Amino acid sequence: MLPYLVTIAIMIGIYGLLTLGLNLQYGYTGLINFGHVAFFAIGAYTSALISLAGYPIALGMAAGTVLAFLAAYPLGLLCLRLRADYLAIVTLSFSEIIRTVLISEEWLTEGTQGLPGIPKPFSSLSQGNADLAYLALVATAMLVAILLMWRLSHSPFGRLIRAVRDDEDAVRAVGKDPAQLKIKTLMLGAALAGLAGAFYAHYVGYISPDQFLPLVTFYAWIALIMGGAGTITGAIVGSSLLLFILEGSRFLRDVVPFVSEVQMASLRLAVIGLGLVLFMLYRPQGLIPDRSQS
Amino acid sequence: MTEYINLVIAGTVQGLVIALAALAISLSFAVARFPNAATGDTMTVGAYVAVLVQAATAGSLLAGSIAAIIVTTLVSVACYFLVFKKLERRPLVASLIASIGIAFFLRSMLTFFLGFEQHVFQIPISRALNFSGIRIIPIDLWLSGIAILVLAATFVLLFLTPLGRRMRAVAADMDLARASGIRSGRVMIALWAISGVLSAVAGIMVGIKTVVTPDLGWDLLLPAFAAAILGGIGSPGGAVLAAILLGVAQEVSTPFVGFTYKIALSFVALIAVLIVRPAGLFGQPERVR
Amino acid sequence: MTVHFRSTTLLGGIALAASLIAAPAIGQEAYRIGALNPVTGAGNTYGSGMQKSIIAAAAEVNAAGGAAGRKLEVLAEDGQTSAEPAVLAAKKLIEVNKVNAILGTWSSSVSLAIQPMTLASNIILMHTSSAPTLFTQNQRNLDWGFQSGSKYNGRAMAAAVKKEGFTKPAIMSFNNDAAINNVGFFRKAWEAAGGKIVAALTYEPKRTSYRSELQKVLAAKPDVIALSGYLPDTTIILREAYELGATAKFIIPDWAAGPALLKALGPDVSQGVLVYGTVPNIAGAAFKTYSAAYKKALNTSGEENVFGAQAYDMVISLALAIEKAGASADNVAIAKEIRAVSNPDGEKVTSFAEGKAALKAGKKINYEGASGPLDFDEDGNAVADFALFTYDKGQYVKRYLLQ
Amino acid sequence: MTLELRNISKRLGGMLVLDGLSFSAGLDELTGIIGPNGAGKSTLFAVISGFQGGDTGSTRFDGETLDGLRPEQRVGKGLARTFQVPRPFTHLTVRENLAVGAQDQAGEKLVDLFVRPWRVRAQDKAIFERADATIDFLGLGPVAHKPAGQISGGQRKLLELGRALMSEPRYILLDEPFAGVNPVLIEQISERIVEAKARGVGFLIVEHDLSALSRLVSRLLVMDRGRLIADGAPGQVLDDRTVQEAYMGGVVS
Repeated sequence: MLPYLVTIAIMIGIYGLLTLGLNLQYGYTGLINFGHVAFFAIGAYTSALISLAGYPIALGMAAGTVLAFLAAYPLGLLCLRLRADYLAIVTLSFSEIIRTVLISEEWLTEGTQGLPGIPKPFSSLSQGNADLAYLALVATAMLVAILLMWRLSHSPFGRLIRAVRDDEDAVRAVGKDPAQLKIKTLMLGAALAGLAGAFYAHYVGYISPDQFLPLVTFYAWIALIMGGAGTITGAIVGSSLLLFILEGSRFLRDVVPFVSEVQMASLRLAVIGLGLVLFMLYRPQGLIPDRSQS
Repeated sequence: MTEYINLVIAGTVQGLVIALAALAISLSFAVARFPNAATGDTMTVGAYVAVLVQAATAGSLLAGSIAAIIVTTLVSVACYFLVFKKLERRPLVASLIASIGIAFFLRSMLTFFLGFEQHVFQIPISRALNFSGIRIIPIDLWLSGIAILVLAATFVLLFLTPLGRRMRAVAADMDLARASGIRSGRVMIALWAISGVLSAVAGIMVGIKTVVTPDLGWDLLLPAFAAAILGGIGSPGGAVLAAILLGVAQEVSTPFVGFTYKIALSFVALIAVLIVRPAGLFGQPERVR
Repeated sequence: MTVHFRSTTLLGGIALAASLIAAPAIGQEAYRIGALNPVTGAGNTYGSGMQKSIIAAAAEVNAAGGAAGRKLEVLAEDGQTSAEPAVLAAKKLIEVNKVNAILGTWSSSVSLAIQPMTLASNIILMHTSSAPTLFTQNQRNLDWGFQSGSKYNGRAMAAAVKKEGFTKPAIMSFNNDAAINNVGFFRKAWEAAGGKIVAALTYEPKRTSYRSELQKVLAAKPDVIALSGYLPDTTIILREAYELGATAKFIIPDWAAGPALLKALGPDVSQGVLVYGTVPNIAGAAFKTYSAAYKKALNTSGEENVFGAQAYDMVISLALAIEKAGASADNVAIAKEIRAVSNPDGEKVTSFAEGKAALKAGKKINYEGASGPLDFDEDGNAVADFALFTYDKGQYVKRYLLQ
Repeated sequence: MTLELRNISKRLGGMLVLDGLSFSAGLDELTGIIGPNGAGKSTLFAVISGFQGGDTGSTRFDGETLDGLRPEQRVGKGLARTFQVPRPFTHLTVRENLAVGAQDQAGEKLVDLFVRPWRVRAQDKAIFERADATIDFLGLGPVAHKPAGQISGGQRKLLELGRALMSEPRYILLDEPFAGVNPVLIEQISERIVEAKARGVGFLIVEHDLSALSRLVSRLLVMDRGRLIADGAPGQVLDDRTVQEAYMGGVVS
């Protein structure tokens, strides 16, 4: 049981990082980014390719994070010109463009065949210990990300983010460029997604384009909405809850024998769907409300 | 040359199929002011109802279509009353997220009761009319005819009837419309009903052209969104035109970009146009304070 | 140690009956099998059937007294035809349920993603995937492919195209690993024999129309189109090809064909479409047992699910290997016997009970499965017999065996 | 040392809101602008502050052109503005609102934030000291730690002024500082403006309250339908016949 829980915890950590990134963008800054999976994919592929080429895993992860960070810049420039609802669709499109590139550019990505055999760190340890060490690594990354977020939100930068969310024109009237700030938060959030992607690639060990469907973005949103946007703990609570719903159904089926496997998959989606609607209607602030917004 | 004409025909037909979905999205975009992600799965519901009723009524597509329209209209209006009405005064992302939730829920109900197997409309399959190499498939003619008819009816409704005028007034400025005595509640119901009808027809058309699976509408959502935005919010004509333009551009581009990148083409076009015209091709730029 | 059947296995009457027999089990520790199948996602057409076939086969083994005295216990999971959920499901099976083997992973992406985990835990993996890397990473012979891989599909296609007398084949392939590899091996085999491919194209799924794709391929004036895809896209492409008046014939794999395709297209459009596929040994005893169990569990014919027969065979060959290796054998020792109980030069057996008796008598055996003769090549990939089928006047008919 | 406008025109929705407006105002002076509703005063402010681009004409600030600069860049040049309806950051406290106004904050730059935290800390301390001084100066002490969304309308007006002052501008465009403010507070705001002026900050003030404005400013500009119709000392301008006609003909506020 323990190794399974460790795996779940690692996945929570990965989704947690992804959600933290989105939290910075949407929860703090109000950017409706529906293309988060693009940065997740960029991080995963970059890190996988670099480590498959024989370079150290740490280098791959760093490169994945940095590349995701940089890839957000052009998208950030677009954000400045667009209405919020357009931005949602444009970012969603962006993530599909990235996925198409992953499918088509076979010389680099092996196309739909995907990249198998991505090296795992700590391979000298036994599998159980390697997973524990990996969890420690993910948890450390998470902790660093949380500290970073905390530092950001409790700094003049965070003050400015909150000001931008309140009134962009007033921010411009005091001589600050909201655009620059949005680009920065978009890039930082993307970097976190890239890091999450790198962790994902090295843990799952095999990546292919169809693991980077918009569904991943929606999962991050679901975690964020359920946990509570604008709070650091919300992102973690949300991603735990997400994994609980996704994985819990496996155990639920052992108890409810009359529901077939096909129906269980439907029920899983139904629970997520209904959950989203109910959260929006009755608890839009999520499980962990953002106190500064009340 | 014939090759390109055939590609244009293929693109136009695909565009017309997406146009109805784009129109439904554009309408709710304009009046309810958020991109409704549940539109795709409402289409799927429509397609399923139609295909099942057709099978049950010994092949009557008309019976299937009527049943589908009734069901999707009810679904659409129910969504409004149960969810979107309550989220009206909240940030648009609330409605957007809720619509994703509804989309998931609708699809899960379909797969729970009906499984994942494909269903097929019983439509006679016939050979294309061949005008010295330019091929026109009869069923495409039918589908195009229906699409044009439905689009025309929607336009008449929007631009030539009092209800349409009220809808456009609400779209332009809800508070102003209210102040001038328009009952926005009724207008909203009408909007959601129309959106439901359009979804049903769009779903049936896609179902006839392809096969009916649980992902039918969800897979079309992004192209439809792209068309709606490219056309410009609050510009139903723009949405339809953009859908056809995107369809044609995609197919005509295949000799140059291949069959994988053509799918990304509509997204690239969307982003490119928005860089030049942030309000879309036919949209009115928002007034800046 | 008490052996109990988990609630999931109670689905269906066979399993229920089996559990009654299983109840008074004694002595040996149960051999736990994880049935990780594509119940949802792209493989959903086959996943449930595979899972139930595995459960049925395990019941059959248990009814015959278990493998080397060990009862088989089946734990079912949905891999969702997707790597990430499959990894989590496999983790659960391995760590929570402590399974000894994972059976019935379908798509290459799922098999590739869980292979490192099963190898690390010394767990037997039996799959129906065709990615070549799956076989190269299989140094300890723990992994077995029950679906004839792309190599064999491609060769079968080439043989059929040649035998039908076509000279100008074109290729259309769904953009995924398995489909691309199938047509890739077809091209290799065809070109090795001096043939020429007139056009080749990879298409994206989920389109509302494949007209421009068809137009491109038809422009090369092929006499046959080797189409490698799945049911929905194959349905649409065949229909549109007919509408466009294409004269070229189509040859498609059996997993994209079957009665569903006929129902969708009708007799006119389906007329003359060629289908290649592995032939289950329909006349054989193993297939009859499988088919009866399948019918009982799913109320449809087992012939409709090629992977169901393969999943069934996974359990039987695994059980025979356990029987041969003995009750105390570990997985590496068991895996070593898979080839020994399946490959030629032994007495042909068609059921677990028969094989068990022969083994007890000290004979060498050769299990002839429901899905085919189950002779594994050097990579651990089962080589099956292929046949060519076609639709004729609304009937699905077998034409001849392919060599 | 002037703010100089030359031939500014602006068309909005078919209406010529500003019609070839030209004037120049001393940066060390208090200048008032009046005019009936729809005269184009708010649009004029929007153009000067860069929130809207003018169709024609140019703006120079202390001899330097502002044309093509974005609003935030104009603040950098020393030109601040307030809004007619105050727009505080409602979720920030009054103190934080003021802090946001300070320019060139190291703590708003990511690199400095992580590489030079000590500098950020020292600077932020200084900024808050300045904010506290501004709070004392404006008499906002009792609400200093309240979210700005919870303070009164008059206090918001003061906060707007304070936030503009925090950017250490040379010149402030004040949009109706007295609207909806009680007489006592008007007096207080006027005093603060005079004091700020004494420290070297000039003001261009749009206001409907003629009496309060004319006591405050040394020069009064009168706008009507996008044009300047009078310019001079307050007493002299208000006696002008064209001005009176404009007010009588238009909507009297």
